[in-house]
Amino acid sequence: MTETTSNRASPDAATQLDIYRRMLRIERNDDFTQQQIRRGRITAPYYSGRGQECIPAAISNLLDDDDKICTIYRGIHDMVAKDMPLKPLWAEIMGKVDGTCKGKGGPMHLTHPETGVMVTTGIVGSSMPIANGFGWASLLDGTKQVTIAYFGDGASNIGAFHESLNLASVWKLPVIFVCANNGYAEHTRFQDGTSVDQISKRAIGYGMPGYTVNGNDPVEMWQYANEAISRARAGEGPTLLECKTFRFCGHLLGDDNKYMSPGELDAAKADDPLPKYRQKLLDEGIATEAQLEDMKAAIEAEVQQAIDFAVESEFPPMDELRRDVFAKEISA
Amino acid sequence: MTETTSNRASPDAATQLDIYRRMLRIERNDDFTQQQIRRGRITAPYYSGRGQECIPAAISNLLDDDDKICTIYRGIHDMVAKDMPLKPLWAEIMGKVDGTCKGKGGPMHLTHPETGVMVTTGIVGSSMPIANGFGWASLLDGTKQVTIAYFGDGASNIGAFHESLNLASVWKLPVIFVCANNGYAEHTRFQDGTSVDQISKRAIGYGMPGYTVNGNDPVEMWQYANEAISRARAGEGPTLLECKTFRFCGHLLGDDNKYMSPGELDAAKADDPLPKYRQKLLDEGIATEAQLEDMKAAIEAEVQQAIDFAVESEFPPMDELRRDVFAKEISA
Amino acid sequence: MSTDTIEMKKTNGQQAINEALHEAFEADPKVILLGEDCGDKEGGGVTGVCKGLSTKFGDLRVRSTPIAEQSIMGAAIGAAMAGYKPVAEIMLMNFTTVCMDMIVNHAAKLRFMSGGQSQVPLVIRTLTGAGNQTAGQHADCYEAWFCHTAGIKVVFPTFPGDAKGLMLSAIQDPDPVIFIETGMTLFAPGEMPVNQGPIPLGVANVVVPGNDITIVSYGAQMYRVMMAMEELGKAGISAEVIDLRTISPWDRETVLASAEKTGRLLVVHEAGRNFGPGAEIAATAQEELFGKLKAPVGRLGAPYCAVPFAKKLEDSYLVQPADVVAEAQRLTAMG
Amino acid sequence: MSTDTIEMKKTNGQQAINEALHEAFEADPKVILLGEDCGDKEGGGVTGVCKGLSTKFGDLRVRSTPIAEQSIMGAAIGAAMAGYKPVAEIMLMNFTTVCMDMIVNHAAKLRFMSGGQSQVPLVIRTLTGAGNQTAGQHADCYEAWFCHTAGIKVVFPTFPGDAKGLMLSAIQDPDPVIFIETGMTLFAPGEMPVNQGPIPLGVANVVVPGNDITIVSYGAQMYRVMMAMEELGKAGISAEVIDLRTISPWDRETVLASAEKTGRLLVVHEAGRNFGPGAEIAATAQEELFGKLKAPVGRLGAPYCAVPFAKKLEDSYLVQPADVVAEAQRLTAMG
Ligand SMILES: Cc1ncc(C[n+]2csc(CCOP(=O)(O)OP(=O)(O)O)c2C)c(N)n1
Ligand SMILES: Cc1ncc(C[n+]2csc(CCOP(=O)(O)OP(=O)(O)O)c2C)c(N)n1
Ligand SMILES: [Mg+2]
Ligand SMILES: [Mg+2]
Repeated sequence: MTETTSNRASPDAATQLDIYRRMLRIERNDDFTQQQIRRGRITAPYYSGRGQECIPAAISNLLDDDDKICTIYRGIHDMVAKDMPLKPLWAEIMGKVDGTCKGKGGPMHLTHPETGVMVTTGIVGSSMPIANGFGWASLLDGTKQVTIAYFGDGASNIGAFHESLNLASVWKLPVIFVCANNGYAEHTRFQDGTSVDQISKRAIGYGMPGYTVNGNDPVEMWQYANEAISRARAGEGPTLLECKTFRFCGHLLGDDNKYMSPGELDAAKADDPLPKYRQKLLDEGIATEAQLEDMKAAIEAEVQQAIDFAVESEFPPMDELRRDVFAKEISA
Repeated sequence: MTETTSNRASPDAATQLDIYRRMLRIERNDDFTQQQIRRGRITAPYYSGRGQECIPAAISNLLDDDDKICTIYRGIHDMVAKDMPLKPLWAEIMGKVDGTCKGKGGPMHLTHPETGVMVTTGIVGSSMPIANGFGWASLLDGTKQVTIAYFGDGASNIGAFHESLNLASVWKLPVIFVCANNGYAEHTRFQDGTSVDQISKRAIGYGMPGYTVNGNDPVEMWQYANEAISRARAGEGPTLLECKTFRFCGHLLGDDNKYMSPGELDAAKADDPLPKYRQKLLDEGIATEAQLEDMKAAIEAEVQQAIDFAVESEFPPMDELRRDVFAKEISA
Repeated sequence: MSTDTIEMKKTNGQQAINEALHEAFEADPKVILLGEDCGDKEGGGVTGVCKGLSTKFGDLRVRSTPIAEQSIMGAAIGAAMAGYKPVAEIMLMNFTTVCMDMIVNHAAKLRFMSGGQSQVPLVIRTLTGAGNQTAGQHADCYEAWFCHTAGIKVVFPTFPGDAKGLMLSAIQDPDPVIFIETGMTLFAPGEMPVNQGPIPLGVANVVVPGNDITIVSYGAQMYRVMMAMEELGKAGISAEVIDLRTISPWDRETVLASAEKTGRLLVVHEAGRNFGPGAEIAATAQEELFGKLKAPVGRLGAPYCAVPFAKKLEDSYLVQPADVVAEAQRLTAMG
Repeated sequence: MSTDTIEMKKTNGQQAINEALHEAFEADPKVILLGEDCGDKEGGGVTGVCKGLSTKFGDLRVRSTPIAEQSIMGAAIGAAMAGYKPVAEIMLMNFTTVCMDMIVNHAAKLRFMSGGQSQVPLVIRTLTGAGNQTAGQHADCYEAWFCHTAGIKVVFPTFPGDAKGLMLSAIQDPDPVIFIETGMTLFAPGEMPVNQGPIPLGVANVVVPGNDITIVSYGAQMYRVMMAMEELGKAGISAEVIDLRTISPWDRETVLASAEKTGRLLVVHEAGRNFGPGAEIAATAQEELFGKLKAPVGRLGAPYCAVPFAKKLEDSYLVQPADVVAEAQRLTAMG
């Protein structure tokens, strides 16, 4: 955002540390996932959120368990940031019965209502229309719950985006539309598929505020998210946040990245928000080296326990094919 | 449009008269249609374009036969403005074999490629994605043909609108998106379904020019259409024109208009653009009373001949159900 | 259960469904509704089925929407997952094509994909059917698509009492239901019990008992089957007529028992014959009743083409009473 | 025609279709292509089927698109009506749900609704199929939807030569065709004639002649049928295996003649069994061959649920070779 952010509330030290914890939890979880994929223990396609940690980390700091998120195939970082427990997450991505979806949904459809992870969809754009439904329910319930709809830059070109932002605005829904603009939709460059230089400008067409934010700057991210979430809780309606970032592992793990310019990925990685933010916390005396190392160790232990749990868990029994089609089990 | 239009080319006298001729042709054709409906000769639902004449009349003045239009259920005025011959039009709306679609499409799917009437659709929003295909074909052909996508204000809230404007802009297609904003989508008021005060503002989100134009002012309409069409022919890409107007006969002929405010319809009718424009032509000496009466007589004769033709025409034979499903007739 | 003990009243499908909605709204504050023009300010829906609801239950529970079916379905799905019971109107069945993703990839699958954590207790009301010259994009019967899609129930009532009873059940059903209306089933005069209660989904109704052939139908087509009854009687054919009411899951037991009894089965629907709902019924019957039928299972449905505009073509497109008579005669003549 | 006189080469479906596209582009300047990531800059399509085309034929004829399937289909339809022959990629079959309006209400109907004035010579390439743990929204076989929709042809090739030959025909066909690919049919190694030419749409292929039972299948499922052949042989069952290749319009003559000869028919597809393509084939066979079959027509297809994620569930969801053997044994034991 070019305009100064100084008039927006700033995150205090504890908040800044909490954002870091969430970022680190994402990054460690991602790293372990990649290891397990290399070991052949996860056989499903993996859409890594590595590089995009700041966005959900800053947002999740502002959310309660009963605030909701609707996210996408590239969404595990959104869930980990929201403090979804890792055991059922890992069991799910390994296709085990103790998975949050009993192994039936897999990584692309992770769901955990207790922590507000309501929908994970593999259809580009589809997180948004459904998020509006949760927003409508909040109005009916008379609560101050908000719903975050996560999606990518590519998704901003599909019809569901348009219909959702329009409805949310007309109905003044407590929904925040969070676009992770990582510069690519699969292998297609942002500007080759998108007719506007800043997706946030589309907010004008829906009479709602829209901002382009540095999605790799935890403080700026938090400031804009705070404003958007406060507006939503106050009944002032939706906001569109375009968060500029980069995906370090390409579209799909194993991506050859040939569609990128030479050096583009390296430059992004050199600007990795995680170590930069770590250094900032140390420099500003918000945390000590030891504190951050302890944090890391605790997170790694948590991830490892989740992996062990998932490995131990059984595969789902065959009659799961007849369950959950409808509320009542269908006959064989 | 608030900005001054003085820097835009203005229509000369012949052009102004031509626009009037097209408007009158629409209005006379509509009046005769309503008569035939009252006489029970047309049994299909009728979506009158009465009140919206200026828009296609001004645009069509700027089009050649090989320029194309994609229009909607409320689109007969667009076709009549484009000088589609009335005989096959009338035979079609009466469901006769000499109809342009052999009676198989009816008023909602009138088609007449010779005069550029390519698609008439009954699905809100669907004229736009298809118009882009004609635009792409123009680029491939290397011609200067343009395509007009007509649609309503309500249609500007559906996904197809968004996807189409984005693609047209990214591909710089020679397509003009013409939104007839008549203030209502069926019975829903513009502001109850639309999140922005001016649909033209949505153009910002697609990096294309967008204007809100008085769609009841033939001169202003022509000026903006001229600019948009010139841009398209020059390879400068699409334009969004929001044309403010009103439908005098409600959504569907027979509409009870109860959803309107009291007096709203009467006020609009009192401001009927047709007699106003007629007076202007007389006042400015562009036409004489006698000329305009001759014009009217000629048009009425043409419409009457078309009706007679249609009434005489046969109903299509039953084996038409097997024809045109595929290029090759399917077997019984 | 004999009908003479039940107090009946004159009504039609539109009033019956409207009554069901009013009762459901009254009884359960979780019932909500949305769709284009559904509020009273906009006329209570294009067919008036929602009349009175927004006035009585407020604009937050009963919402008119923009023309944006993906957003209608999405809002319904999210609200359903949040504990509400939305009734979403997709004005015409042909417009489900702009929101199939929401219906098929989401509403129908979220329970399964979430391992039972999510539920989507949602009713999609939609209207269709030929006969009013609305031509190729406003009259298709695509229920077979939804029958083939796992996770969504398909209800297609014929008579007013069934329409009310099935709507009451559909709203309380914990799973998504598509509920199909037609001009005929909404506006044909009929009667229903004054206290019509819920009718279970998945149960067919033997409308006319008979011995020579079982005729299965539903929706507007059912009226055209009933119009054939007199001719069939004259031809000496005693037909057992079954109104399927729910197309998926369909009532195999009732249909197969009847077909076994009569020895002949004819399925009649307005939907296209090719790869249509009748194919599943015929395929099932030939399997379950192999060697027990006196004739092949007959299927009547629309020809393989779009719905034509011209009145005469449209008439010929629809399966008419005379077609039913002719096919029943052909099958009963077969042995 | 004996295969030994034909020079063969090793290939797979991906290369075969790529070859068909190159030849079609070379031969006919009206052939154009669009879809997400289809340009070479973006890798020539997610499965690489379009590789080399944009480099060779330019970015105006071969276009990468935004993620906006309605706009992809719309652009294809308009260009087709303007005289071009577009090949439009909808990356996965589940994504047809966001552009069904364009496919069903427009591509499939415009010729009819315009009384033959409009034609839409369009190929929709799409990919689907379970087996790679892509779960509930990336693997559905919804061909039955399109078979039920009048005005669009449905092609689902199995082997590389057929994929090439059918693609060549589909591109030159004057009507819309949906052309379905799977991971298996694209990447399973195979061979095809060096000069593989067009193969007519609507014609099935008897892959293995046999006497005891006719097994009809197509696409990835066909490979799993072929894997059952050895077991079937061991069980003393001589199966005649037919690759349908085109699902709509399907080759009734070939299938019915074979079923009449063997006296038994089993249809096997990956699509759901309920209201699936097999239902139409079974319904037709019981009608046309009434009294001539020794057993009911068998149908194998996916169970009524979404595609599950866990590998073992996914395996069990798919019709496996052992299921084919068991069903063929059951049917041949029946008389
Ligand atoms: C409707 C639909 N079309 C296409 C796809 C295939 N697809 C999956 S992810 C993707 C790219 C999305 O890009 P973006 O929205 O920028 O999100 P990112 O992957 O960059 O996080 C595409 C095209 C899909 N899943 N859904
Ligand atoms: C996808 C879709 N949804 C709903 C409809 C029903 N419908 C027909 S016209 C219409 C109103 C359209 O309003 P607008 O775009 O403003 O055009 P107008 O009728 O005012 O000219 C609606 C909702 C439809 N035809 N297609
Ligand atoms: Mg992206
Ligand atoms: Mg309007």
